[in-house]
Amino acid sequence: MTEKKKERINIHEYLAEMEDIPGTRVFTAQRARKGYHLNQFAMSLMKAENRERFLADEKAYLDEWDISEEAKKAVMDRDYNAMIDHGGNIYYLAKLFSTDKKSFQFAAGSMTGMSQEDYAKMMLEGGRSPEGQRSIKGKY
Amino acid sequence: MTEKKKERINIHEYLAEMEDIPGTRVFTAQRARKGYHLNQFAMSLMKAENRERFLADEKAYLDEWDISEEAKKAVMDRDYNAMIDHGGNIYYLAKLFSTDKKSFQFAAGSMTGMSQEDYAKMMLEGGRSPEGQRSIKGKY
Amino acid sequence: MARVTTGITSSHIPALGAAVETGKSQDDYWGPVFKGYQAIRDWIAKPENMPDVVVLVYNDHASAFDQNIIPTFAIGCAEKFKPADEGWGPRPVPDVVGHPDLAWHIAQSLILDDFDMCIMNEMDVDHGCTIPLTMMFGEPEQWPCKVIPLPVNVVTYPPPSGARCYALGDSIRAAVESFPEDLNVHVWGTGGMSHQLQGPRAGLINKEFDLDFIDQLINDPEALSKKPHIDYLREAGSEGIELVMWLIMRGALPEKVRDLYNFYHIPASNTALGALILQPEETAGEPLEPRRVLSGGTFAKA
Amino acid sequence: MARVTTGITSSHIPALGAAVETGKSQDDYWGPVFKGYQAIRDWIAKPENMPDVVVLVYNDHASAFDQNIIPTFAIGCAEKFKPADEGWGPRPVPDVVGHPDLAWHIAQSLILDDFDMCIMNEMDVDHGCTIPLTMMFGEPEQWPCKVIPLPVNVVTYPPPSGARCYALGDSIRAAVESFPEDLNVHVWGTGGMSHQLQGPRAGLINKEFDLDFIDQLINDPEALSKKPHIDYLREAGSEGIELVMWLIMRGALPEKVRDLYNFYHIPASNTALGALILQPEETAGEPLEPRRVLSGGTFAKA
Ligand SMILES: [Fe+3]
Ligand SMILES: [Fe+3]
Repeated sequence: MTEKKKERINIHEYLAEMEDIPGTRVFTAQRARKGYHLNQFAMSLMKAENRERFLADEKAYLDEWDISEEAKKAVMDRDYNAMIDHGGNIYYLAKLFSTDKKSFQFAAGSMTGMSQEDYAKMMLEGGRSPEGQRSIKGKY
Repeated sequence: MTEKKKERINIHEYLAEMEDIPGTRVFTAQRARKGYHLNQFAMSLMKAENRERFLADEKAYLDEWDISEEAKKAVMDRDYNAMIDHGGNIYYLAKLFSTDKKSFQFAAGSMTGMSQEDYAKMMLEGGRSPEGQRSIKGKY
Repeated sequence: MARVTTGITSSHIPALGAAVETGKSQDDYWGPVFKGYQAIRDWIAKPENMPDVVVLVYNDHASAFDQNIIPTFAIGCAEKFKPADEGWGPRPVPDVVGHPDLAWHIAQSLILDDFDMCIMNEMDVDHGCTIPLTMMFGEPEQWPCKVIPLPVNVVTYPPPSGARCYALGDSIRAAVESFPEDLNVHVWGTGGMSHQLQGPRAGLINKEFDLDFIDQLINDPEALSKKPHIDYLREAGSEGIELVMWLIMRGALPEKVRDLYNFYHIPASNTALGALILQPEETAGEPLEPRRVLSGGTFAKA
Repeated sequence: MARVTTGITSSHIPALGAAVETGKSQDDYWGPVFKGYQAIRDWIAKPENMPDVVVLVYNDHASAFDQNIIPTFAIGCAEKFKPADEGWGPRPVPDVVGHPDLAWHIAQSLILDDFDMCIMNEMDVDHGCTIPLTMMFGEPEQWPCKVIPLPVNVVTYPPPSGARCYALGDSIRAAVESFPEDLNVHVWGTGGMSHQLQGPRAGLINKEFDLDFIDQLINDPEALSKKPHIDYLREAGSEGIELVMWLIMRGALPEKVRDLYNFYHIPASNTALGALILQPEETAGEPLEPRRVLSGGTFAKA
C-alpha cells in the first residue's frame, strides 16, 4: 500500500542541476512550455500531406503556427541549436530532419560546430569524452 | 523512494468480488473490451453533426460501427441494461441519453424495472436501501 | 510561498447545472440543495477565503478520454480548458483558466515523488470539473480564480486505491508548499457520495455509510484510506467509488483539520450529496453558522 | 502459469533499421553490430527460447504522444499497433500484434500495485518499439511473437526515477506470474546506452560508465536503481537517461541472474550500444559462446 512520501527531492535543486551540464538543454517544463508550438509544428510533419505543403512553401506553412519569427528563421535555417534554444526538443525536431531525409547523425553533428566528416570520425574513434563535459560549475 | 511491493492484492479475488454485487456490472477489463466499439460509438455522439446523423437514421449510423446486431438493437430500443450487458458503461452511454435530451435520472430509473414516477418517489424518500443489496453470495 | 489553506468537497452532478440554467434552483426539489450551498458561496466570496488557484480533483466521465486512452492520474497544465460537449452541447459556462506555472510545478514535483502522472496540455473539461465551479461561484462572466484540473480514472477498473489517492494529496500539498509565489490554494475533491447509476440496483443511497465516511474523512483519514474498493461498491453503489477522490483533497491537509461546514443532502437526482469545508486546524477560520446541515430524504421527516 | 523467463536489453536507434533496409548491415560500419546481434538472433530462434509474449519497454519519441499528452507509464492493450510515420513514412515492418488478455491483466495488476498506468487501446509504435524487433527477428512477414508495448516518458522532465522503474519491473513480474496461461514471457528494456543527440556536447560516449552500468545491472541492480537522473545526464549524455528503462527489465527478474550474453559496441550512429540476455539464475540456460563481445571505438585498437 502506498504511504505518504517520507523523503523528497528538492525540486529547485533538481532543476538547477539540470542547467549545470555544458552544451546541453534538458527538456524541462520551462523549455517544454517555451517550445510548445514549435514542437507541435514539428509533430505535424508526421503526415505526408503536411510534409509536402511545408516543403513547397516553408514560410507559408510556418505562418500557420504560433511561433516567433526568430524561431521560424531557425527552422528555415535548419539551425538545430537555435531551435532547441527556442524550446525545441530533438525527438520532436526529428520529424523536421526526417522530412529533409537527413539522419540523427547529421542533425547531431550539425549542432557541434564540427564538420560532418570530423563528427563521424570522432564517433568512430569512440565518441566525445565526458572529461570536463559533466559540470559547468564543477569543471570536471 | 519507491520500493518493491511487499503485499499484493490477489487480482483474481479482487475481480471475483466485483461480480458479487446484486444488479451491478462493474466496468472491469472484461466488460471494457467487450463494449469497446459500443462505447466508442457513444463517444462519437459528442459531436453535434454525428448526433444529427444518428437521429436521422439510427440503424445506418450504427452500421458504421463494429457492433453486434444485438447490441445495435439494444441501442435502438434504448435498453440500457442490455447495452451494459454488451459492455456499455453508463458514462459513455450518457452521450446517447443526452442526445435524446434525457437525464441521468431517466436513464437510471429505466434500468430498475420501476416507473419513472415510482423511481423518483423512492429517491425522494431516501433512495434504495443497501439492505440485502450488498452481496449475492453473502445475501446481506 | 503557496499554501493549501482549504479543502472542499462538492457534488458534481450535471442535474445541478441544469437546475441553474433552467431557473429551478429555488424550487421545492432543488431549493434545499442550493440553500445548503449558499453558505459556502457566501463564505468563499469573502476576499480572505477566495482561492487564487483551485486544484480541482474530479473524474472525467468519458469526455476528454475515451476508451483509447485511460490515464489513472492526469493533470491539466494548459492555459485554459474548454467545456466538453457531452451530448447536449457544451455547458454554457466560461472557459476554465489554468495556472500553468503552478500546474507544471505540481506535475514535476509529483513525478519526482514517484507518482506516474499524465501531463495534459490540451483537454476539455466535463461536468465533473465545471459543476463544482457553478455551485461555488454561480454564473459569472469569468470564473473568479484559476483552476488546475486533476482528472482521476474511476470509471475503468481498477481505479487508484484510497491509499494511493491519500498519498497523492500529501504530495500535492508538498508541491504547493515548494512553489515560491504567495498563493491561496484550495484542493477540491468532487463527486460522490453514495450513488449507483446503472442496473436494477440504480438509486442506491446509503446514508449511514456517507455520514460515517464524512466523519472518518475529518477525523481518521489514514484508516479511511485503507478501505478497499469492494466496500465502496457494496455500500455506496457502483458510482460511489468517486469518493476515493475526496481522499486526495484530504491528503493535502494535515492530520488535524477543522470542519467549517458540513452539508449532507438526499437526493440530488440519483445521488446523495456532501459538501464540506475543511481547514488545517492550526490556521482554521471560524465555523459557519449553522455548522452542520442535513436535509432531504428521511431527515425531512425528523 | 506465465513466467518471465528472460530479460533482454537492446538498442532501438533508427539507423539500425535503415542499415537493414538499405542492405548495409554487413558493411564495415554496421557489420560488427549485426555480428554482435547474430548470436542473440540464433539464440532466440530456438523454440525453447522464443517468447510467446514480449513486454517491450521503450520510450515513445514524440510519435504516439505529442506535447498535449505525456503519460509517465503507458501500456498498450490493443489487438495491434501500427508503425508510426516519424517523418519518412512508416517503417516497412509488420504491424505489432498485441496480447490484450495479458496486457489488460498486467495493466490491472499494476494499478492494484499502485502504479498510475495510462491504458492505451489505440497507439502507433515508433522506432523505439520496432527496431528491437528488427534486430531480434530480421525481416519476417509477421513478427514471431506477441508484443505488449510499454512506453515510458524519458523526454519531458522529469522521467520516472530509477527506483520507480525497478519497482515497476518487479510488479510486472508478479503480474505475469498471476496470469493463468502457460506463457514464456520476455521483458525487454530498450534504448541507451550513453548518447547525446543535441547541442555542442552531441556525440558524448562514456564507455566506463556504460560498462559499469551493465555490471551493476547484472550484479547489484538495487543500488543502481538509486542513481539520480543528474548522474545519467552528466555521465551518459542527455539521451542516456533512456537507461532507466533497463531497470524495468531488471526489476522483472530475481535478484540473482546469469548473463547469457553481453555485447557492447561503439558507435552505432551517435550512440553506444548494449545488448544483453539475462535469465533468472535458478532457471538460466547455458551462456552463449563467446559470452562477452566488446567491439568498435577504442576496443578496435586493442
Ligand atoms: Fe461523477
Ligand atoms: Fe531512444
